[in-house]
Order: sequence, then C-alpha cells, then structure tokens
Amino acid sequence: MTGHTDWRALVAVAMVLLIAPAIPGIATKTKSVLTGRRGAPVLQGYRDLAKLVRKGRVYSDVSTWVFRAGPVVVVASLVLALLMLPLDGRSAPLHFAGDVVAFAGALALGRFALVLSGLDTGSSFEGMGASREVTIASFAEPVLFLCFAALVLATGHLSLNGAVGPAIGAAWPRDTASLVLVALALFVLLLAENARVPVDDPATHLELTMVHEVIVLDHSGPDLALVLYGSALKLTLFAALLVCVVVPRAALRAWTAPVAVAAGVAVVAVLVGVVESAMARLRLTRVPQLIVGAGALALFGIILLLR
Amino acid sequence: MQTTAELLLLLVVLTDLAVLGSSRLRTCIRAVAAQGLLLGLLPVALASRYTVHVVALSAGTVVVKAVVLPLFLLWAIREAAVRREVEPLVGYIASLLLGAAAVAAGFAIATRLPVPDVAEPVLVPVALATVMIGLIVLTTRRKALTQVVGYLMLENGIYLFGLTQTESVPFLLEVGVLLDIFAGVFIMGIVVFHINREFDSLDSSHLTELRD
Amino acid sequence: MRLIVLWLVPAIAALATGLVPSPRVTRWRVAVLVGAAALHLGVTVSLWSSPGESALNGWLGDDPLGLLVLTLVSTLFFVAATYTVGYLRRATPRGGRVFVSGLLGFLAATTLVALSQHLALLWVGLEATTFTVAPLIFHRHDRRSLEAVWKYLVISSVGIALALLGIFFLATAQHGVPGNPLILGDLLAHAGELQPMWLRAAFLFLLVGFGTKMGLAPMHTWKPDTYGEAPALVGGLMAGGLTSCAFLGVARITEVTMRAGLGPFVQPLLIAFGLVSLATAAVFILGQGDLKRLLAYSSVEHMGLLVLGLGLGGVGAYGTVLHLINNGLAKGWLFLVAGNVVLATGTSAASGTRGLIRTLPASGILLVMGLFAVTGSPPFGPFLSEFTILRAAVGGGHVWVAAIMLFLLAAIFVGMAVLVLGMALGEPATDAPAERESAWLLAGPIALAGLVLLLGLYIPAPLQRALAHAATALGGGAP
Amino acid sequence: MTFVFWSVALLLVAGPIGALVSRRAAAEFAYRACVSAALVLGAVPAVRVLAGGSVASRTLATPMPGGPWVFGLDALSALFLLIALGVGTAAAWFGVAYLHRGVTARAARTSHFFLSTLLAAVAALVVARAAVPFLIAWELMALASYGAIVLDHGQAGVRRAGLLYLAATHTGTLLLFVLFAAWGAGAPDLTFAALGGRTLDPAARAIVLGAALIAFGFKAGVVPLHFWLPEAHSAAPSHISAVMSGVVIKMGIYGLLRVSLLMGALPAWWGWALLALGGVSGVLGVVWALAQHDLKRLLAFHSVENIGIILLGIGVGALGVAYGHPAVAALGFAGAALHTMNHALFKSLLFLGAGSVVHATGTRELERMGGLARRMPVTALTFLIGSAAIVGLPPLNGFVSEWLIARSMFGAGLSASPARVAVLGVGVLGLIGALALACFAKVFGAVFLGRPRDASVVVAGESAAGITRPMAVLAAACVAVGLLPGVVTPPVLRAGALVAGHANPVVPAAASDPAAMAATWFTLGLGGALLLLWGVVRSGWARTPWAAATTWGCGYGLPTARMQYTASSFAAPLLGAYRGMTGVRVVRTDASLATHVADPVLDAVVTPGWNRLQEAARRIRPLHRGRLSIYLMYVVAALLAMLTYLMLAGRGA
Repeated sequence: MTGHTDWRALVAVAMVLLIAPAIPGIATKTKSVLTGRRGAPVLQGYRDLAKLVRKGRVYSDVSTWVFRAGPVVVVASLVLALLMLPLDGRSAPLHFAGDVVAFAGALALGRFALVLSGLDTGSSFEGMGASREVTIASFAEPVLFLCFAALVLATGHLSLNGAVGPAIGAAWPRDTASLVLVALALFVLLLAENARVPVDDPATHLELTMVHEVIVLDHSGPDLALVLYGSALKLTLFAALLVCVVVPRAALRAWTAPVAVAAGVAVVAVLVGVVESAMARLRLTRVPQLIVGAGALALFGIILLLR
Repeated sequence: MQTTAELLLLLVVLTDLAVLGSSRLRTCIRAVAAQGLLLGLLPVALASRYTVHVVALSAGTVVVKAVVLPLFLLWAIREAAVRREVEPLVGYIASLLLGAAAVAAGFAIATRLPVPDVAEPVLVPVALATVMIGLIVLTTRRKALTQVVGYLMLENGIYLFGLTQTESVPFLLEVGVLLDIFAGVFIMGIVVFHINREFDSLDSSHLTELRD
Repeated sequence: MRLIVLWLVPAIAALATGLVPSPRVTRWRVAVLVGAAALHLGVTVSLWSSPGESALNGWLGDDPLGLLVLTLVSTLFFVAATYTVGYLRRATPRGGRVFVSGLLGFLAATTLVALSQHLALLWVGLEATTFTVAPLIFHRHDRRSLEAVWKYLVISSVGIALALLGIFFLATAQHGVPGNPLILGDLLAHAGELQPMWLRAAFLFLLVGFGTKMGLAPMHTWKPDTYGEAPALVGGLMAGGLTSCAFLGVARITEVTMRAGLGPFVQPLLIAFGLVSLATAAVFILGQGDLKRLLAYSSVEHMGLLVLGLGLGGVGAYGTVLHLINNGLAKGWLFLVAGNVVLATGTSAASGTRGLIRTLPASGILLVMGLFAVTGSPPFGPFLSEFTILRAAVGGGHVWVAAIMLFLLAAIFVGMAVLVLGMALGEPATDAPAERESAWLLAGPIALAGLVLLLGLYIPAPLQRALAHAATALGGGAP
Repeated sequence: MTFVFWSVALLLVAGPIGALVSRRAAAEFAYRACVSAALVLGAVPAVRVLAGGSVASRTLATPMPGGPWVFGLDALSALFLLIALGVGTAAAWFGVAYLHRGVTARAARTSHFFLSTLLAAVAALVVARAAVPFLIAWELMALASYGAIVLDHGQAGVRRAGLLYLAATHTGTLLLFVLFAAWGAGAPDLTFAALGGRTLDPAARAIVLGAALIAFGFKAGVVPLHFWLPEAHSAAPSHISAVMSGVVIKMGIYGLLRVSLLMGALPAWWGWALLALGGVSGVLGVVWALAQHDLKRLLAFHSVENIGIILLGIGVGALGVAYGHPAVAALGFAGAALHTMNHALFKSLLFLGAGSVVHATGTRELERMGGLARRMPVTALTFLIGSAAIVGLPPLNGFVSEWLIARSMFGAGLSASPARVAVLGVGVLGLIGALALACFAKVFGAVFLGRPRDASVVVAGESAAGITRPMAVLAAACVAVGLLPGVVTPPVLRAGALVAGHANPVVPAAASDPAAMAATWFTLGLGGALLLLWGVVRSGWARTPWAAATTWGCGYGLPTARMQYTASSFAAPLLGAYRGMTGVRVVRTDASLATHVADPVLDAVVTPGWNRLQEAARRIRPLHRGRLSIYLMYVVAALLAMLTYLMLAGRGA
C-alpha cells in the first residue's frame, strides 16, 4: 500500500463488506412493497448465508479444482476491487496511477473464475449461462472503461482515489453534463453486471431465461454461500462506485463520509428495486442495445470533455 | 562511272521487287543470285581506282553471293521438291506495294540522314530499301527456304551500306561478313535439310510445337 | 600475349577435338575440354594480377568490364566442363565429338567478344557464338530440338545482321573523326565529335541487334524454346555466358553514347526495354509448366534488370555490373541443377515431378536455394545487385519505375516459387529410395552456389575496384 | 557485443551438430546445450543494458555497397534479444521431446536446424545497425521459418500455407528494399546512424514510413495483412508456431519501433494510422478467434489481436512524439514493448500447451475435446495461467502491459493537443479484453473442463516431462512478470524512453515509476490474497463433509457428454452480435451448430486478385504461339518503334 493510508479507510471498507448481504435484500423488499407484497425480510441474505455455511457440499464427479476455486477467487477479486474505492472521500486503502484498469481487471478476474467454474460441471445449462455472462460482459466492459475515461478527463486523476475522491467535487460544477451522463451509464452497468431487471430477473428460477443464477446451479453449501455473498458484494461495489461519483465527500467529516456512502448504497438499492418493479425483462438479444446505449451516453460525456 | 553504279543499284531494286513479287522459289533464288552478281560488280563500279582490295572483294562477293549460295539453295529445293511459296501471310500484290513503300521510305530517310559525301548518293537509299524488303520477306513468307532468301537480301542490303565504308572500314571486316553469311547460310542450309527430312516439307509453319 | 593465348587455346582445342575423327572415344576429348577450360581459367585469373594488356595493335585488351565478363565466362565454362564429364557419361547419343568441339568453339568466340576493343571484332565474336552454339542446341537431333535451333538461328541471325548495320552506322558517325575506326578507346576519346544522328541510329540498331542476342523482350522469343530444348549445361552457358557477352556489346555502345552526352536520349530506351522485359517475364512465368522454360523467362527478367540498371545510371550502373556477375553464376547453378533433375526424371516438365528433396536430396536442396538466390533474396548475391538497382531507381526519382519493378518482381517470385517448390516438396510419386548423385554432377552447382552466396556477403577488394571502374565507364559510379 | 556474436555463432552450429553426431540422444543433447548456452551468452549483455548499462557497438568495415556493417545493443535490442532467445530456448527444448513421435529422425533434425538458424537470424537482426546486415538477417529469418513451417510438406495444405507465407514475407522484404532505398538516397552509406542523421522531406518520409508500415505490418500480421498468419501458424509444428508468434512476428514490431526511433520526428498521421490499425486488428482478431474451433488457428488469430494491442501502444507513443508529450510517448512505447514480451511469453506457452494437447489427443478440433484437466493436470494448469495472462487478468503479466498502455492513453487524453482523442482507445482496450475473456473461457472450458466429447480424448494422458517442463517455465515467467511490475517496468520504460527519442533525460524518472511500485503491492496483494483465502477455505472445508454426485441436470438423470454446451454454441450469441462486421458465418441445423470464418481478406481479396492476375497472364500468353514469322515481326516492330522514337526525340538533342 502507498504508505499514508489512514485506518479509517479500512474501517469504511469493512463496513461495506458487512452491509453487503443486505443490499440485494433492500432491492427485493422495495420491489415487493411496490408490487403490493410483503416480501422477504431485508436481512434474509444473512440468514441464507448462515444456513448455507453450515450445510455440507455436493461436488459433481465431472468437476475439478477449478470448480472449487471459483467462489474463492470471485470474492477475493471483489474485495480487492473494493479496496480501490476512496469510500471515506479522502484516500482508498489501495491506489496508484491507472488503478482504474486494475479495478476493471479485478472484476474480470472474478468473472473468469465464475464462468470457468460453471463450465467445469459440463452441464449445458451452466454452459449457456456462462456464454450469456461473457456476452453481456463483452458489451459492459468497454462501457466501464469509457466511464473511467470520462472520470479521468473530468478530474485529471488516473486513479480512482482521485477521480472519484476529492477531485470529483471540483469537477461537478465544471462538467456537470458529462458527469450526469457517466452516472447514468454506470447505473445501467450496475443493472447489467449484476443481472438485474431489465437484463435478467434474479427472482425467476426458470433456468433457461437466466444468466447469473444458472451458472451456479451446481454450487452448494459454503461454496454457494461464497457465491451469493460475492454477487451481493458485487452489487454493493457498483452501488458504492456510483455513489462515489455522484456524492462528493471530500467536504464531509471523516466519520460521516463512510456513512454517507452506506446510505447512498442503500438508496441505489431502492432505485434498483423501483426499476425492477417498473420494467419488464428484456429479450436477451435486446440487452446489447441497452448496454451500447449506455456506452453512447458515456461516449457523449467524453466528447463533451474533449471539446 | 557513277552512272553505271546508279544503273546497277537500280537493277538491285528490281531484283528486290522480283523476289517480292514471284511465287516460284526458283525465280526468287535466281533473283537473289542476280542481286549477288550486281553487288559483286558494285565495288568496282564505285572505286575511284582499282586496288587489289577492291578486286578481291568483288570477286569474293560474286563467288559467294552469286554462285555458291544460289547453287546450294537450288540443290536444297531439289532435295525438298518444293516449287512455290504457298499462300504467304501477305499476298504478292500487297507485298509488292509494301516493297514500293520501302523503297520510298529508304529514299525519304536517306535524305534526312547526313550521308557522307564520299558515297554514291543512291547507294544508301537502295541499301535501306533492300534491308527493309529483306525483313518483309522474312516476316511474311512461310517456306523456310524463302526465309533464307529474305535473310540473304537483308545481308545484301547491309553489304550495300557497308560499301559506303570501303575506305574507313578495314578489309578484314568484309571477309568476316562474307564468312559469317556463308557460315550462317551454310548451317541454315543444313537445318533446312533436316527440317525437310523430319517434316517432309519446308513449311516452317509446321514448326510451332514449342509454345506457351 | 596472354590475350592471344586465351583466344587460341580453346580455338585450337576445338579444331583438335572436332577434326580428329574418332567418334567413339569420348574420354580424351573430355580430358582436352577440361584441360583447356582449366588453362583458360588459370590465364584469366593471372590477368587480375596485372591487367591492362593489349594485343593486335589495340584490337584486343582487358579493360575492367571486359575482364569481368571474361572471368565470368571462364569460370562458368570451367564448371560446365567438369559437369560435362558426368553428363556425357549419363546422356549422350554419340561420342560427343560435335558437342565437345562446339563447347570449345563457344569458349573461343566468347573470349574474343570479351577481349575485343574493336567493335567490329566484337560483332564477329558474337556472330561466331551463334554458330558454335547451334550444334549444341541440336544435340538431341529430334524434331523439337530442330525447331528450337531453327528459330534460334533465324532470329539471332536477323538480330546480329541488324547489329552489323548498327556497326556500319557507327563507322559512318565516326567519319572524319580522328582515331582508328571502331576502336573503343578512340571512340571514347573523341565521343563528342561523333556525328550525333548516325550515333543515335547506331545505338538503336545495336540495341535491337545485341538485345536480340541478350534476349530482351520483345526479341526474346527464341529463348524459352532454345533453353527448353538444349541440354541443360548448354542452357547454363548461354544464359550465364552468352547473354553476358551480348550485354557487353550493349554496354560498349552505351559507353560511347553516354560519353557523347546522349544520355537523355539513351536512358529512356534502356528503362523501357528493362520494364518490358520484366513484364514479359512475369506474364510467362505465372503458370509456367516447365522448369527450363521457367529459367529462360527468368533470364529474360534479369536481362531486363541489367538494361534497367544501365538506364537508371548512377549507382544503377554499379548494380548492373554486379548483377551481370551474380546473374551469370546463379543461372549456371540453376541450369546445371535442372540438368540433374532432367537426368534423373527424364523431363523438365513440372507436372508429375514431386518431392525432389526426398528423391534427389542434393539437387533438390540446391534447386530450392537457387530459387531464392535468383529471385534476389538475401543473403545471395543477386539481392545486393537488385537492391542497388532499386536504390538507383528510388534515388533518381523514378518512383514509378521502382513501383512497377517491385510489383513485377513480386509476381515473378511467386510464379517461380509455385513451380519450383511444387517440384521440390511433397510426397514423391515413386517411393524409390533417395538416389546417390554423381559428384561430377554436383561439384559444379555447389561451387557456383558458394560463389553466389559469397558475393552476397563479401566482395573482394580487387573485384570491388573492377566493378567501380566499369560502373564509372558506364556513366555511373560506385555507391 | 562479443557475447552476442558468440551466441549467434553457437546457434548457427547448433543445427549442423545434429547432422554430425550420429547417436540421436547425443545430438539432441548437443543441440539443447548449444541453444541454452546461446541464451546465457545473449542474456548477459542484454540484462546489463536493460539495467541501464551500455555495450560498445562493433563495426565491420567492408567494401560492399551499403557501407560498413555495424552491430549495437541498446535497450530496445536487448529486450527483443531476451524475448527471442528465451522463448526460442523453451521452444527448442520442447521441440526435441515433441518431435520424438510422428516424424522421422531426419525430419526432426531438419526442424531443429531450421529453428536454431531462425533464432540466430533473429539475434543478428536485433543487433544489426546497418541496412544490409539487417536485410540479410531479416530474410534468413524468413527463409528459416519457412523451412520450419513446411516440415510436414507431404500435405498439400501445409505446402499452400508455406507458399502463402513466402509470398507475404517476400513482398515485405521487397518493401524493405524500398524503405532503405528511399531513406538512404543521398546518405553517405546505409548505416542506421547515417539514416537517422538525415532529415527527410515529407514526401520521402511518407514513402519510408508507408513502406515500413506495410513491410513490418506483413510480418507482424496486422489486419488486413494478416492473411498468411493463421494458415502458417496452424500448418507448423506447435513449437514452431510458438516461435512464429512469439518471436518472428514480433520482429515486425521491432522494425516499427526501430524505425520510429531512427526517424525521430514522427508525423502525426503515422501515429493515427498505427492507432487505427491497432484497434482494427485487435477487435477483428479476437472476434475471428471466437469463431474458430481449430485450437491452433484460434491461437493464431489471438496473435493478430495482441499485435493490435501492441500497435495501440506504439500508436499512442508516436502521437506523443508527434505532439511533443515525451512522458506519454515513453509510456506508450514501453507498454508496447512490454506487451510484446508478455505476448511472447504467454502465447508461446499457449501454443506449447496446444501442442501438448494435440500430442496427447491427436486432434485440434475443439468440439471433440473436453475433460482434459483431469487427464493432463500440468498442461491444464499452465494453459489456464496462459489464458488468464492473455486475457489481461491481474495478477499476471498481460495485465501489466495493458495497464501501461491504458495509462499512456489516459495521459494522452489529459494533454491539450489533438492527441487527447486517443483516450477513446481505452474503450477499445476494454472491448478487446472482454472478448478475449469470452474466447478463452470458451477454449479452456471446451478443452479442459466438462466431459470428453470424443473417445480419442478419453484415453489421453499427461505429456512427457520434456514437453511439460518448458511450459512450466514459461508459466512461471508469466506469473513472475505479473507479480512484480515494479521490477519489469523500469527496463521497458528505459526502452520506451529510448524510442521516444530522449535517450536519457526521462530514464531516471522512469526507472523509479512510483505507480509501478504501488501496482506491485496490488498484484502481490491479490496473489497473496488468492493463495491465503484458498488455503483458509480448503483447510476450513476439509472438516465439513462433502458428497460426489453427477452434475445437476435440472432433474434429467443421465446427462451425456453430447449434451454439453459446445464451443460453437458458447460463442454463438457473441458472434451473432458481431456477425455483420466480421464475415463470420453461423451455420445452424436442427442437429448441429457450427461457425465458420471466411477470412475477409484472404478469401475475398488476395485469392481472387491472384487468380485474376493469372487469368490476365493466360490471356496474353497466346502472343507466344510458336510462329517464327510472328517472332520476327516483334523484332521489326521493336526496331520501328525505336526509329519513330529517333524521329521524334532525336530532333531535340
């Protein structure tokens, strides 16, 4: 780490790691409420994890160590990505010039592990899910890079530490339009990367229609627990990134910043829920158009900045 | 003496046209023989004074061009039993016209060229004309023998031009020329003989096996 | 003195082998052949130690260019002579009497060309080559070879006749100019005073005439037929030696015209002939079906490169002279290898011949190497010379010439590669074991290959000097 | 310099030794020994230079045209020398074991000979500092690689591929002639020093740079000049393919960098052109790769992709030079150089892995493989590392170089000049990365995971140690470079700064790149975290019970291997999205689904063009119909043409 990371940053990270399982719960709760149902309690995520950790595991006789390693890598890579966000608005525990690439790289690593562990089972369902996952990602990743490029141009920092940290506050008044576009693009990415409606419906359990859930059909017990925690963490991570872009926290006092982030993340989750209750799931072939649309937003944002 | 030279050169042109116009090989060969005789006489006619050189040259020329080669060619057609040139690529009338054009062109070009004064003024045009007519015969006739005749006329034309240089170009050269023509036609004759044996005809248009 | 010897040795040997009527005994004839060749080569090499001789009151001499050609011819001939030993053992209808004496006569004639400082004498020499080579081409005594020799005789005789006319024009141009007639030195000394119109005419006729002997397109038509039908080593001697001598004729008259300040008139002609020859070669190499005809067109290509370099001037002249050597040696190499192929398979047709590097390892590998050498791939000699010619083109601002040249070279390379590699690689039709090839048939090509490779990597200082002199004489200069 | 000469000499004798020594084992030992010694001899000075030292250059005076032969070793040469010798040695060791089966001893010897000669040529190429030795080494490399490719020339396909390669490389060589001819026009000699010293007028510079772009582009396999590459790579034996894409095509990159270095003042269009070509090659390369189901062809197309990434780096660097941003330029060139090295490492690793798989299963067809991870654990692990590396995942080496290139793009974006548009390149980088991830998920899944789809694969077993060890070494190198960016960045930055044209000023700054150190913490942290978690989790779960069962088939009891998702099906949705722009054809029948890629350049341009050329030639050929009188007419025609010329032009003078 680059020396002067103060411990508050680590505390903030720990907090986000802690609240992660609740975030999907919030989204689902919102959805249920809006569609007039009671829905599962917000903290259901924690219960599921606790239950799964205690369970035994079943491994397919086809699968290899690749399958077993998958969940671990997923979680590890996500945690590492999280370390690069300046949650407290000052400095991220881990940051260096160009770490935006590292951030995307970490996400890709997780995806690679997940997809391979899915393919390891030799099941056609999980193969299909993996195929869809990489297809969607192949559209999402360039958009993510474009968003980062816009942030870099807006703030002049090659590191998330600056780009979505202190410098973002100064950037908002200067490049409001671009940043708004970037925020929108990031939100779409959040939906796509986490397989939420309109890209995919986590609530259904009809395998053929699903992306994310279907890859992990064969995981069980603690493995599944890790996977579920991972997906929750991924949602939280993206939400946190979005919040870091939208809410300049440099002005806030050291303790309030992380709290603000946490609150923001919850708000984003609610937003997701609202979208999910408002929209229907797109046909898979239409999904690229959605993401490319987001890319167009980001690109437009960049063009405004290059002007 | 100039007038005789001019007369001889005129006759040379006539022999040219005779070769162009006649379909009978025998006639062609006779015409070439006559041409050889004229060429043999020309050095004497042109020379201001008779040196050994001049006499020897004309004598040698007459022997080779008017006697040896024609006899050899006559022997060849007797061997091959060919009488006449069958349909040439260009008809006789046409080739006669071409020949006339060649003569005209010869004079036209010669007037443009700074001809050295030493030579008889008609010499260069006739030489050029003969060269061109030789080329015409070479390119438009089919019988191998006729092509040999054409080649002879070509050489004759060059020889005529060489006459402008009798002073400057040394004696050895003419000898070389005669020798080369002799050797050339001699070997060509052998080949003609072989062609005749292999293909039972001297129609060189049979020789189109090698192609791309 | 040595110059006379150089010329007399092969001449006498030719007469001896030709006249002595013992049709069966080939051994002593071959001995005479090799001996004469060795002696000739020895004397030629000795000329390098102390050049600048002249004989017959200046009609013979060894200026750098002539000496280069002489050395090339002599080397080629010696190699070919050793090859003949193996060749006559394998394939000869009769005692080789005509064959051997024809070869020696060829050597005498080419020596005369290379040494003559008198243009008429040079012409006589070239004319003599025509008639010494004819029986060699006719060696097989069948219809095809007959047709080939017939076309060769008529076309090149016409060409040489036109050249003679050119010589006369030159003499006419020299009228009233001091100096002995048609002696190269005097022509050069008083080049400025030559009558320009006649000089131009002389150049045209000599270019067409000697160009026919060189095999420049469109006067090249005899070449594929002749090389295709003649025994391979004769083809090699012609493509490597005879064409070089003919080029010497063109180079001589170019020297004179350049010195007379007619460069602007001459150079476009040379460039045009070069490009036309390249294009013709490309057209007939694409989809060519016969190895020896392929080599013939490759020879057309390289003749084109020679005049192209001459026309581009500057370092191009140097490139041309260097290419003269490289091409001569490479052609000899390839033709001798082609001869081995023909001896082994009975044909030079590409169809049906496969996997030579399996059935005929040494010749197969030599063939493939030769392909790369003759197409100007580094590190073989032709690469350096072609590269130098290209430098002249680009440096002289003839960008389009360079572009066309490159396009044609690329096409030619692919065309040749298709045919040669098709013959060399692949599964042999017959799974006969690789046959042991006679050392006599391999020594020559290997030696030539070594020389070509050497010239690509290193040029000895004396050779370098000679090249530079020749280049300057041709109105260019060393890079 | 002496060391390098000795290295080259050793490589040159390595092959012939095989022919001299009669006992095969002894011959192979000698061969391996020579190559390895050559590696050591070459590495010593190379490392010294990369560490900031310097090596005196050597000059061989020669009377030849083109002037003296100069040889020198700077950071750029050193980097490529290391790449070539390192990858080459691994491939050589691999090749000895690999060719023990399937080919005759003589063929194997020939192949070894060509490989070592090829390496010698490359080593000479990168130290050459004059046109003539450069060209000689260049062509020697091309010819040796041709010889190595057509080892199996009994097959028509191999011969065809070889011919295609020859045509491409020879055209490239001819263009190199143009390059040096145009550059050297008016120079005292053709040493690089003399060339670099000249300032060209824009036209000449355009010719030089254009020729360089095409000539080196051919060698590097830049779209649209890539058409020979997949053919040649898949035709060659695997270790040769490894050297081809690890070393040979990299010489195209070296050429571009060397020209950029010598040219000094680069025009902007050159940078933009490189950038555009890089983007096109990168995206199209990976999309075409997605469509392949022949393992080696697929890897070959990935070489096209990575060349694209490298070109992106060079392009940004050139823009940095053109618009005067030294730091950006250095970073871009450094990224390109490092990615060249990384690609050499992981792509040769992948090709060797493919070789091991082909060796074991006898097929290159993805659709027939599967489940090899259990049968070939070492190959699987190394191949996985290679895949992750080529996708650019941390903490492996591919990530480091893409990180550098992205940084240079961001840096350009923050500049005030037109160069800032280059920032859009990061989007392309992201796209390429994501597609590569999809493609290698497909490859690794189809080859190593799931169940065997074919009987021949069921019986496959792990390859011999002689085959797996070189792979292990290369994999270790990938991991090491990936884990320690702080160690590898300074040298490549040194090379980058060199190309960027300011020999030393930036280097001290560059040598201590703080970001690189921090990145090292990141990669180390990630690597450590992975190991740690893995250990913890395993130990934790060792206690909890687990059961084995068949894969969950959503209720269907008896899943068969044929029910698995095939590679084609895996790629289908992506290709469906990209079909329009890539000429990829998806053939779907109710029984099967297959994707074909009709190479738009080879099948749509090169082959038809060639046929048209031959057709034209065939039309003209009747001019040579064997008629003597016609031939004579040609002579007369030539004469007449010249006489008219005399009448027209003769007047003037």
